[in-house]
Amino acid sequence: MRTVDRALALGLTEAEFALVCAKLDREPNEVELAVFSLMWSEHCAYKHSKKLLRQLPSEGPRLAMGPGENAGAVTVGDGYVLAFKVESHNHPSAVEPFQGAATGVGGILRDIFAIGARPIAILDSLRFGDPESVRTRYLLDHAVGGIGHYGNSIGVPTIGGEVYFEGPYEQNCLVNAMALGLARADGLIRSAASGVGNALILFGAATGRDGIGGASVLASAELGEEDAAKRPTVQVGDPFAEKKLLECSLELLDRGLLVALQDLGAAGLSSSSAEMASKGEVGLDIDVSRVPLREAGMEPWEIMVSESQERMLCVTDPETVAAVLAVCEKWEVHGTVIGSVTEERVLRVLDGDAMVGEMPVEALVDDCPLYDLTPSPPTSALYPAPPCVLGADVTDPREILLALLASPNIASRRPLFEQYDCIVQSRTVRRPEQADAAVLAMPGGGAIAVSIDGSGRRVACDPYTGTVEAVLECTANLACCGAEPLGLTNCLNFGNPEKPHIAWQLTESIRGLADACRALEVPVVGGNVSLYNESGGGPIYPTPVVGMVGELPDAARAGRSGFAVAGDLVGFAGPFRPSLPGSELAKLRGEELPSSLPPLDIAALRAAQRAIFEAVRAGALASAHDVAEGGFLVALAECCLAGGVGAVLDLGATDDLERTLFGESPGSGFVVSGSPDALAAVGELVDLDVFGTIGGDVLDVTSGRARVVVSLDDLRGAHSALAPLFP
Amino acid sequence: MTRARVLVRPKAGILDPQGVAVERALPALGFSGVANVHVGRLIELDVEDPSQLQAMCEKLLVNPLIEDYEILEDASA
Amino acid sequence: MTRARVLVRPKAGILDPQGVAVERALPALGFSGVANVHVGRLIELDVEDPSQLQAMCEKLLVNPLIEDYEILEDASA
Amino acid sequence: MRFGVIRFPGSCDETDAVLACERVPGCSATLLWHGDADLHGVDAVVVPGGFSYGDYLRVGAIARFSPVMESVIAFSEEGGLVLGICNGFQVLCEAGLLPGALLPNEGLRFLCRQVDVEVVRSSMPFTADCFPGERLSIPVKHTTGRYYAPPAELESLHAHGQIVLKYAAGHNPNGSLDDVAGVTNQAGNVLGLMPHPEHAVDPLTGSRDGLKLFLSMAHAHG
Ligand SMILES: Nc1ncnc2c1ncn2[C@@H]1O[C@H](COP(=O)(O)OP(=O)(O)O)[C@@H](O)[C@H]1O
Ligand SMILES: [Mg+2]
Repeated sequence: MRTVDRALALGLTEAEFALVCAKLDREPNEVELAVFSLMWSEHCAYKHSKKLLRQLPSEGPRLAMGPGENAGAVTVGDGYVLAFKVESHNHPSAVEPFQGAATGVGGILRDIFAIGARPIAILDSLRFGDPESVRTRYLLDHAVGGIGHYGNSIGVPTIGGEVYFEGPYEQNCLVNAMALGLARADGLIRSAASGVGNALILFGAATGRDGIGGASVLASAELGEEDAAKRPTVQVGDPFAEKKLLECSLELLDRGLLVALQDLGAAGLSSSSAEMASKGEVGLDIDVSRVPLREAGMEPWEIMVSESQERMLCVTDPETVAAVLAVCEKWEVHGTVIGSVTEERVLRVLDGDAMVGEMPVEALVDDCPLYDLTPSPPTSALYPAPPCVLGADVTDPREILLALLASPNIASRRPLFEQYDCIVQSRTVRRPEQADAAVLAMPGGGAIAVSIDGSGRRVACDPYTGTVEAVLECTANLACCGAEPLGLTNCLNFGNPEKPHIAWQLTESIRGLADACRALEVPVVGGNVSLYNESGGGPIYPTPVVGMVGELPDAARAGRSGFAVAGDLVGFAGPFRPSLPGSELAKLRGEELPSSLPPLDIAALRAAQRAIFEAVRAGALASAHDVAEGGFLVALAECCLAGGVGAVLDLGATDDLERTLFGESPGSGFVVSGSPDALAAVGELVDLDVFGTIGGDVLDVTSGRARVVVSLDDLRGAHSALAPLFP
Repeated sequence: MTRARVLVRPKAGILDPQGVAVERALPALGFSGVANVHVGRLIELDVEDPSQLQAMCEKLLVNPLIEDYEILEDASA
Repeated sequence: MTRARVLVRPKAGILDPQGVAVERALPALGFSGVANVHVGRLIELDVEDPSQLQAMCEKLLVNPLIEDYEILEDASA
Repeated sequence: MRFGVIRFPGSCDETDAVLACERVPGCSATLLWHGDADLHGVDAVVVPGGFSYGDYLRVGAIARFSPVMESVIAFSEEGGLVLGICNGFQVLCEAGLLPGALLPNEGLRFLCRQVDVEVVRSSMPFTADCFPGERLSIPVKHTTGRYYAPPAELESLHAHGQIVLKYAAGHNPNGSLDDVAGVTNQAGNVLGLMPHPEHAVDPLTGSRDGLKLFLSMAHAHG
C-alpha cells in the first residue's frame, strides 16, 4: 500500500498528507504516520472548532488556570483552587457502554490530578434514546454501572449529573463526565517539559494494544457499518490502578519531585509527549523499548499510539529519578525512565539504538491545518417531530401534571444516582434531589455548588438561545443553593461539522455560549469538543453541555429545593415569561420543534438570580427551586416531593392556563418559600408573588375556575416512573 | 435436561485487572511458580436444548467485545 | 507448567441473585427450557506444581463458607 | 485515646474515618499503612471502607493477608477494639475475626442510601452510648453487603447477642438475613457493620448518629 493510501485510511486528507511530507521534507515512516494521523485528528487537533473556541472569554479575577492545560481552575479562598473540566466519551460508550463510561470517568479524573489537584467530585451528563427501547435500557444501565464502578471504587463521590432521553440519541448516546479537584494554589503543576537533560518517566499501568486508533479515530469519524471491526479496541478501566496512580502522583508533587506532569489520554504517548514538548518549547527522546508492555511483540508505532488507561508521564531532574521511582514502588505502579528532554524541538522515537521516528514538535502540535466552517441555517426541519405520547385532547391539568412527572426527562433519577457514592470524602452538603445543584463544603467553612446542564432539544430549536438557556439554567441552579458563579467548563457534542447546518448549529451555539459568559462575567476555564456524533439515523441534537461552579460563603446556609417548614409562605419570583413551543409538554404531545425560542434578557435574569442567591445565602429563604422542564406546576410538585409536604396555592386567574402551568423559560422563574417577612424582603429585589402556604399532604393549586388537587402519594408514584428501568 | 457450563474469560489482549491481582497475591502467600492468571465467570445451567447454548452466550451470557467463551456440556451429570 | 482451571460456584442453598437474574432474562430473549442457573467464577492459571492447587483454593481463591469449587487440570493444554 | 485507621491500596473511606475519630473529644487518629505490621501503639483499630486491592477476586479476600492484618488479629486476640466498616467488615469476615460472609446485594447493584439502623444490643463497647432499640440514620454504600451465615451459626449469633445492629423494618438495602447490619465476635471486642458511621458524624453532611459508635468506643477505653 502506498503511504498516501495508508494516510487516507488513517483519516488524513490528501492535502494534510502532503503537508506532513512538506513538514518532514520526506514521506513519513510507519511510526511517524501513526503519530501524525492521531495528532492531526479532529480529537487532538480541534481542526474544525479551534477558531470558533477563540470567541470564548477566559479571563476573570478568580481564574487560576485557563484553557490549554489539562483542566482549568478558579480560586476558592483560603489559598485553595478548584480545578474542573468536562469531557466526552461518547463513541467508546456507544460501543461498550460499561467500559466506555468507566474509562471516560478515569480519563477526566486523570486530567484533574495531572494539574496537581485531588479529585473531589464527579458529575455525569448522559443522553440516550427512548427508554422504552431495549437497546437504550441496555446502554443506560451499563453506562451508569460503569460510571459508578469507576467513581465508587476510586473513592471520588459522584454528586450530580443529568440525563435526557430523546430520539436523536438512540444510535448516538452521549456520555460526558465532569470532574472537580481541589489543590493548594501553590500546588498546581503544568505539563510543559523543561530542563534539557531531565528525565522523562512513564508511570502507571503497563502498555497493551488497548484502543489502538480507538478514541481518536472513533471520536473523529461517524459511526458506520464497520463499527464491529473497531470493537477489538475496547479499553478496560482499572479504577484500582488509577487510585494508586492518583496517590502516587500527588505524593510525587507533595514531595516537590516533579518538573512537569501530564496524563496519557487519547493518542497515548504520542500526544502527551508532543504536548509536553510543545508547551515547554523543547524536544523529547523516547525509547519505546523501555516502555513496560502487557503484551509481547508490540511494534514501536503501537506503543506510541496505545491508549492503555491509567498511565502518566512526568519530567524530573536526573538527581531525583531514584526518589520518583521509590514513590512509584511504594504505590505499586510501574515507573520507568523512557527518555529525556532535549534542546532541539524534535520528538525522536527510539527503539533501543535504532531511530524509528523523528518529527518536529511544532509540526505535530501546531501545524495541523485549521478549517473554517461553512455554516448555513437549515431550510427545513432537521429533526422529526417527537412521537406523540399524550393526546391533544388531554387538557385536565392534573392529568398533564402526572404525565409530565412520569415522563422520562422529568421522572426522578433516584434509580440512577443511588448507584453512585455521593458522600465519600465527607464534603457533600447537598446530595442529589436535596437541592438544584450539588454542594460541597470547602476547607474554610464556605462551600461550592456545581451544576451541569444542557437540553439538546432546545438547542435544536434555536442553537443560540438554547445555549444561552443552558448557561442560565446552570446559574439558576447555583443561585437556588446560594451560590454565585465562578467559572464554566463545557463539552460541545455535535454532528459532522463539515455539513453546513451542523456547522451553523456549532457556530450559533458557541456564539450563544460566548455571549452568555460575557454578560454573566463567567470565564470559560476549559472544555472539550466531540464532533461527528451521527449515524444512519441522522445527527444528534446539538448538545452543548455546560458545567458550572459557584461559591457561597457559608456551607451551613446552602439552599434546598424542597418545601421545608409547614406554615411558611410560597412565592414565585423572577421575570418569568413562559412559552409552550419546545417544552416538555409540547414534546409529549408530539409537536414539531419550533424554529426559534423567545430571546432572553440575560442582564435582567442575572439581576433576578442575584436576588435569589443573596436571599438564600443570607438564610432568608427556607427553600428555592428554579422552574425548568415541565414548567411551574411541575416545579411546585418537585418542591412538595423533595420536602415531603404539600401546599395550598391560589395563582389567581390567568388568560392562558396551560402556558402558565406548563410553559418553560429556563433560568428565569423560582419557587421560593419562607416567612412572610423574608418573602417581603426578597420582593423588594425581584418580582415576587405570594401564592399560598406550605402544609398538608396534597398539592392543591387553584387558578381562576381551574383547580388541581394531587396527593403526595400520587405525585410520588408518577415521579418514580424510571424505577422499572433498573429492575 | 442437559447440565451445561459456560466458561467466560477475558479476551486475549484485554486488560484483566482481577487476574493481575490474583497473580500478585499468590506469591505473597507462599505459592510460587504461578503465571498467566485470568479471572472470568462460570455459568452453570440446565438446558432442554443444548443447541441453543451458543445463541444464549452470544445474546446474553457473554460480552463478545471483551470476552471469549467455551461451552462444556453435560459436564457433571 | 500445567494449565489449570478452578471453577467456583455459590454453595447450594444460598440465594444466587445473579443466577436468578440470568434465569429470568433468558425467556425474555426467547430461550425456554432453562433451569437451575448459577453464576460463579472461573480462575485459569499456569502452575508449576499442580499439587498446590487445593491449598491455593482453600487459602485464597475460594471462601468455603459460601462457595464450592472444582479443579480441572490441564484443561486446554 | 488514639485510633489507628488502616490504609490498604484501594481504601476509600480511611480519611473520613480519621475525621470521624477526631470528632470524639480527647481522641486522635493515625493512618496505619497496610504493609507495616506495627500498629504504633494505637488503642483501637478501624478497618475502613473502600475497595481494598480493588476488591478483585472476592471482596476483602486479598487485604486480609496484608502484614498489618496479622497484627490486627493479634491485637483483637488480646481484647483490643476493632471496628470494621463496609469493606473493613468484609475483610474481618475473610480474616475469620467475625462470623459469616458478605454476598452481592440482592439487587446486584451498588446502592448508596441513607437508612435507619436499629441498635439491638447496647451493652457493649461499640454501642454503650445508645439505648436499646434506638434508631440511627446512617448511610450505606456497597455492592456486596448481604450478610450471610449458615442457619446454625445465625441461631448462635442471636443466642449470644452477637447481632448488634439491624436494618429497621423496610430499610434492609441488600437482602441481609434477618436484617443483620452489624455483628460482633463472641468476645464483643470486634464489630463489623455495612453502614458507614463515619459518614454520619455531622448534621452538615447528613446526620450525626454514627458518631455515637466512636463515642462509645472512647468511653469503653476510658
Ligand atoms: N469547548 C471548549 N471550551 C473551552 N476550552 C476547550 C474546549 N474544548 C477544548 N478546550 C481546551 O482545549 C485544550 C485541549 O483539550 P483536550 O485535547 O480535550 O485536552 P486533554 O487531552 O487534556 O483532555 C484543553 O485545555 C481544553 O480545556
Ligand atoms: Mg489531559
